[in-house]
Amino acid sequence: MTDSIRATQGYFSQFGGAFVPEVLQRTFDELNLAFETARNDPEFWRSYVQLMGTYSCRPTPITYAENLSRHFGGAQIYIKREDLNHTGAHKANNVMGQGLLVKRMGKRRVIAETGAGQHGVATATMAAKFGFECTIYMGEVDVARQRPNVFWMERLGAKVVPVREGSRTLKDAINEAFRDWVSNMDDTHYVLGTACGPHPFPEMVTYFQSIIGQEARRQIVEIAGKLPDRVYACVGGGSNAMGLFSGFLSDKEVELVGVEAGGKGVTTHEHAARIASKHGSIGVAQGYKTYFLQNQDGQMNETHSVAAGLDYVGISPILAHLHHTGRVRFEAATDAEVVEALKLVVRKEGLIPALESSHAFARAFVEAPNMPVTSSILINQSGRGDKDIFTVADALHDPDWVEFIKKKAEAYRA
Amino acid sequence: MTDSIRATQGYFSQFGGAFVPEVLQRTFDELNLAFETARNDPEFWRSYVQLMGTYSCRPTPITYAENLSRHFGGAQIYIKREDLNHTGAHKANNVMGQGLLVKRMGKRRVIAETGAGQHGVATATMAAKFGFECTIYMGEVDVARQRPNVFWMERLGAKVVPVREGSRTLKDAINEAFRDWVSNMDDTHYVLGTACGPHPFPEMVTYFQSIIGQEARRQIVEIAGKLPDRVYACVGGGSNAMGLFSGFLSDKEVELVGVEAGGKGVTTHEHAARIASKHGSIGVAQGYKTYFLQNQDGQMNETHSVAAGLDYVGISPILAHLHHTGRVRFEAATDAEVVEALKLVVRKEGLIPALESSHAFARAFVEAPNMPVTSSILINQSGRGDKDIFTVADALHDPDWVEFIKKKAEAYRA
Amino acid sequence: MLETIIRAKLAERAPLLMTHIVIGYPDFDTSLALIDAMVESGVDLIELQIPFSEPIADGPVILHANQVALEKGSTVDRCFEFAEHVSRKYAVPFLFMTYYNILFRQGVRSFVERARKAGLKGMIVPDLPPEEASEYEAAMAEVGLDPVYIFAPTTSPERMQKLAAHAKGFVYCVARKGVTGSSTDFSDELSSYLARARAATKLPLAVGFGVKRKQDVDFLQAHAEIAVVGSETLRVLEQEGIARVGPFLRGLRA
Amino acid sequence: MLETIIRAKLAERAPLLMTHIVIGYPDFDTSLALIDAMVESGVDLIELQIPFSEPIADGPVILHANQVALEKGSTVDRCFEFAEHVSRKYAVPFLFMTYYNILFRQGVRSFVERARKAGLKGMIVPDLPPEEASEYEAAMAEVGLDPVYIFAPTTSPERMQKLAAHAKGFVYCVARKGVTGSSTDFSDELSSYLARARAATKLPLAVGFGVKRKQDVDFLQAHAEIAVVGSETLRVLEQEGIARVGPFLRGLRA
Ligand SMILES: Cc1ncc(COP(=O)(O)O)c(C=O)c1O
Ligand SMILES: Cc1ncc(COP(=O)(O)O)c(C=O)c1O
Repeated sequence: MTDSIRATQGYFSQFGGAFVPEVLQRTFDELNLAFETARNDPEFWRSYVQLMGTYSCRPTPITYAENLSRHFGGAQIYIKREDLNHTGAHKANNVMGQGLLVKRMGKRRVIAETGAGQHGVATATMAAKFGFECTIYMGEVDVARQRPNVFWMERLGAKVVPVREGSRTLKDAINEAFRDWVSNMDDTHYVLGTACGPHPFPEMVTYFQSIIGQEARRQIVEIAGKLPDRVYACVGGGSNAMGLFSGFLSDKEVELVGVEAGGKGVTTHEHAARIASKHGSIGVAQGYKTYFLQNQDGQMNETHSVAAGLDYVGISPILAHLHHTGRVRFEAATDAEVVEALKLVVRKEGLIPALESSHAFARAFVEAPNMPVTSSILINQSGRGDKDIFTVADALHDPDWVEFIKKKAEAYRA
Repeated sequence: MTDSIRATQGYFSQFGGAFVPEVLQRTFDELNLAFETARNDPEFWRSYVQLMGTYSCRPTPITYAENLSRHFGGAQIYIKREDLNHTGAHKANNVMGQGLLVKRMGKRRVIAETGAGQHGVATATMAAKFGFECTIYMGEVDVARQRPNVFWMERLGAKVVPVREGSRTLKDAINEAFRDWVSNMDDTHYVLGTACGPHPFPEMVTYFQSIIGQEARRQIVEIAGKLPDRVYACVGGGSNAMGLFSGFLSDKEVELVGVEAGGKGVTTHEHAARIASKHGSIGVAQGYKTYFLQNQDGQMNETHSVAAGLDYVGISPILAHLHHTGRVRFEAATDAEVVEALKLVVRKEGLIPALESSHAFARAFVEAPNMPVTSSILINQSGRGDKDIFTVADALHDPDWVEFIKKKAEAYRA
Repeated sequence: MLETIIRAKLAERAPLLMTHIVIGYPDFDTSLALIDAMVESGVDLIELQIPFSEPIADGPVILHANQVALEKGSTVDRCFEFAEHVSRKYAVPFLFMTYYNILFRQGVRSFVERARKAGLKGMIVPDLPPEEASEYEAAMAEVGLDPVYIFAPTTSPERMQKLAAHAKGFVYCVARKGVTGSSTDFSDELSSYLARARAATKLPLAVGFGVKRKQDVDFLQAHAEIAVVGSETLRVLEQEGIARVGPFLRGLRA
Repeated sequence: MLETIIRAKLAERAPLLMTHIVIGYPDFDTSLALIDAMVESGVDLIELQIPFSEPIADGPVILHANQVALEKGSTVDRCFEFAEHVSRKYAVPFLFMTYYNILFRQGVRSFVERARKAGLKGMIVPDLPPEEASEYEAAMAEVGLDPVYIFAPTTSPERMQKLAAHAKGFVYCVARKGVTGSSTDFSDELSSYLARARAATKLPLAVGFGVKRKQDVDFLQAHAEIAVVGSETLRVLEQEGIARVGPFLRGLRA
């Protein structure tokens, strides 16, 4: 991966750090050592690429969106297809990588938090493949809106624990995972799902996800003949964004755009835009320092997004840093814009982006029309939308779907 | 593709032919010509491979199933990952290929039948990408059991027509598609979804699906260092089987095993085993001659399978031929065996095969334990099981799922 | 000999009228009553369709009739009994109309043999082009039954020539694309198509698909020898009752 | 100066007892009543936890208390008022316990300043290791408050040395892995860990996490200066009522 993404004493300028209870200090020392050793061993990255090439279908392709490009009449639109990963999202990259690390560390159990359920499914999948025991913490709210993923996690042999504390979403699942970890760190590794949390997680997750950017840079130059003018990625914790951006960080002419969850609008308080709204401020929680959606006392606010995977109070300290340096521009897309973008992508290209990924599309669609046809943009389709069928069906008020569910329920009652 | 798979006057020994109404004769002449011309143009296959490499993620990998191999202690098990295709199944290969052909023929509308819904989604996806109008015929029974696919087809802009005639499954959808075609052949192409139907469909679909076998032979030799002893594929109409088998046809030492839907058992009449049961006999229907499940009068029987995609009365004439020559061995797997196999694959390897594909696994699991550890087998995971969540959840009687559906329904009622 | 019979009838009136039933729909008694009404109405030829579970060339009306007939137990044996009964009872020539699998399963040779014994004069098999028909044609020739072939608007002159060479009795011209039962506009397009057909064969031409009204029949007078009324009879039966079938048929040539 | 106070008290009795409340849980009145009961029961030190929405080091009981307190409006300002009120009212030394973000948002310097003005003696910040604490330590030293640090069973002797170098007042030894509120077995393992702790620092040792019964306190007498009772007090309050809290606390050293 590009060495530009290395923390100095766990920090990216003022962001990051490792604010962890004393009981976990040794675990983090071990993790830092294991990660460093692995990273310095070229064989490790090779084995990672090899695993992703045989178990998932890396390199994932870049698809030229001919119809969308024509539709908007502006920039040529290219899409990085992380949705084609095994388990349907970029989450697989990070999880499989950490799986290899867990094997090296000789631990036998993994735990993880999950929002959309994508990271939970990916972790449960990795655990099944590597033969690890697995417990997934998932906010009760998310368990409800992402049931299909819960169903598969259980089939995969994972124990799914609904978290009933706090706002019962991603951040609370993370807290619960930490509580499990401080009790079981000896045989357990916490597979954090995004580029957040205490050092070395932001850097480590970015390291594994950087496979996206490495492939994408090579591919786009090959296909489009030049670097893209802008690169778009949705930003929950920041892992798919960092993964793709990392491939273009040193290409100053490429503008990097991170799209946060605008929810019901960044002027309301029902969103998850930590940087793209006026409501975010620097704080320290869940073990690291970054922008959070919090009140003056430092209590975390509830967040909202139609996309469970973006519904999170914090953001990668690396992205907070890149925001300060001005390297990454942050925007927000509202739930409504996102659903419209998703419908358009499905209809025009036959692709079904996850609601999370649709945020990147929504913003790109605002900007592309105003760019010359000679310019090009790259959008990260971080995952596929199949998992969102319940949410999307509701958002579109599909009557047949409603009928179908009612019939199903009656059949079950009978 | 291997030239061994070419019909002589539309026939493979006594199987195949083109029993089509006079009104379609000209359309078939045109189709034969277009296909022949395309096949003889090396540029065509290149453009096909290129499309599948950028829009889907071909070549799809072969995954070594280390845990399953250990679990059974017999043959080394390798899996061809067609589930990683865009839209989640091998159906994409055939559909995208025919899409390129439709463009060549200058038609503007496509129609298709669908059973599991996979072919319907694939066709609707292709239509969205190529900008064709699209109508999908789907048996009413299948519309009910594969609702999620119907939902996405509609989002993709396709008109989904539930077929209420006959047994209201795949074969009736095919009849309806033909009825549409005989009225609209001038601007419409019928994208048949499997290696059945009148010549040249069996040969044409096999031609496009042969990309599976071409990749697989190269990959397995590379990974395992030698050819597999046996190759397994589930058989509905026969396209994924022919696609994979075609790569090994001339390797006489490789045994090819086609697995049909055993339903509630081949001794009952609730199955879809045209060759692996005693109930099949040669006949002519839906425009071609092959083994059908029919009564003494020649009326088609109702079939049954937990997998909608295998629930079909006919079988590829090419497979009927390969059955007669003894090149392919046919077996059946029951619904119960299939659900067990699916659970095991999910738990052991973190892979979720479609119920259709699970038939191939189920049979392989019967045979693998009795093979030496030095031997190896290749199983075609023709698609992913996400689409089957309703069926699988029912088969496993998952109480949480039932609760979830009931809650959803109540919410809708409110 | 179908052709001879047709030519003889044509000496008296033109165009001739061919009607159609699905054996056993809505039940055998009604099928019988339909035949009675047709004969009484002076119909010249009658198609007896043996139901098939996959009638791809038929539209909703006849498709439905096929299914009901099968549910009502219209087996191939009972269809033969029925055919034999009516052909004994009436002088009007009867033809079998069915799909190839029905013949194939019985064994083409023995099916054709039985058909001749049952007194039929010819057969129409819409999913059996001459390319696939050698066994069928041989058997038909041997027992002296006429294989009727079909022209479509999409059929090229060359192919018409070829089909004509295989056809006996008459040629069945489907008036338009599509399946049975939907409507046709009887236009110049149709006339020029029928002119091509006429040029391709000396055999009498029967025109079917969408013949509904007297005007349709009148229009055909100039272009063909036989007007074929199929689905419309079923429609009258279903919507107006058996009693109206006779009057409807008589009205077509009144 | 916390250490001096502790040493003085130790001259009278050992081990000392440190208790804990979450300010504003279940409400401010009860919080006050709890303090009264604790003081009446002769408790030697009291932790006042300012609630935080993400208390990762706390278990279910205190986690719940944090949330309820926040819902009940336990803002940082009201927590300061409360702390000032009780530290004026009682001689017993009070410490703040909270997570770093609470300090960080107020501005570490001004938070510490306010704490001193409110009469607190020290602070425990479980998610603030010395590596991240330079600003905090500077401010604490400047205003003369003691930063209490934590030892865990997983802490190496070397790290204990390091922590000890940063710690003032006393060292808080968490008795086991895990979060607050689950039970601990007071075993040899614990003694040897406390022996390591003892060897690493001259500061008094406080032992918390899972201290529930008199036996636990008795066990600790030999190994530490201060027994810390946290969640158990809340359990008694919730299950037996405020009236039983005093008796429970007195029973621990009776
Ligand atoms: C498909 C998809 N995209 C994006 C995200 C957001 O996470 P991150 O910002 O770490 O990529 C998620 C999280 O679950 C996801 O499932
Ligand atoms: C995943 C999958 N596998 C297999 C089949 C069976 O079709 P075929 O035998 O043509 O491969 C289907 C049909 O829908 C399918 O969806």
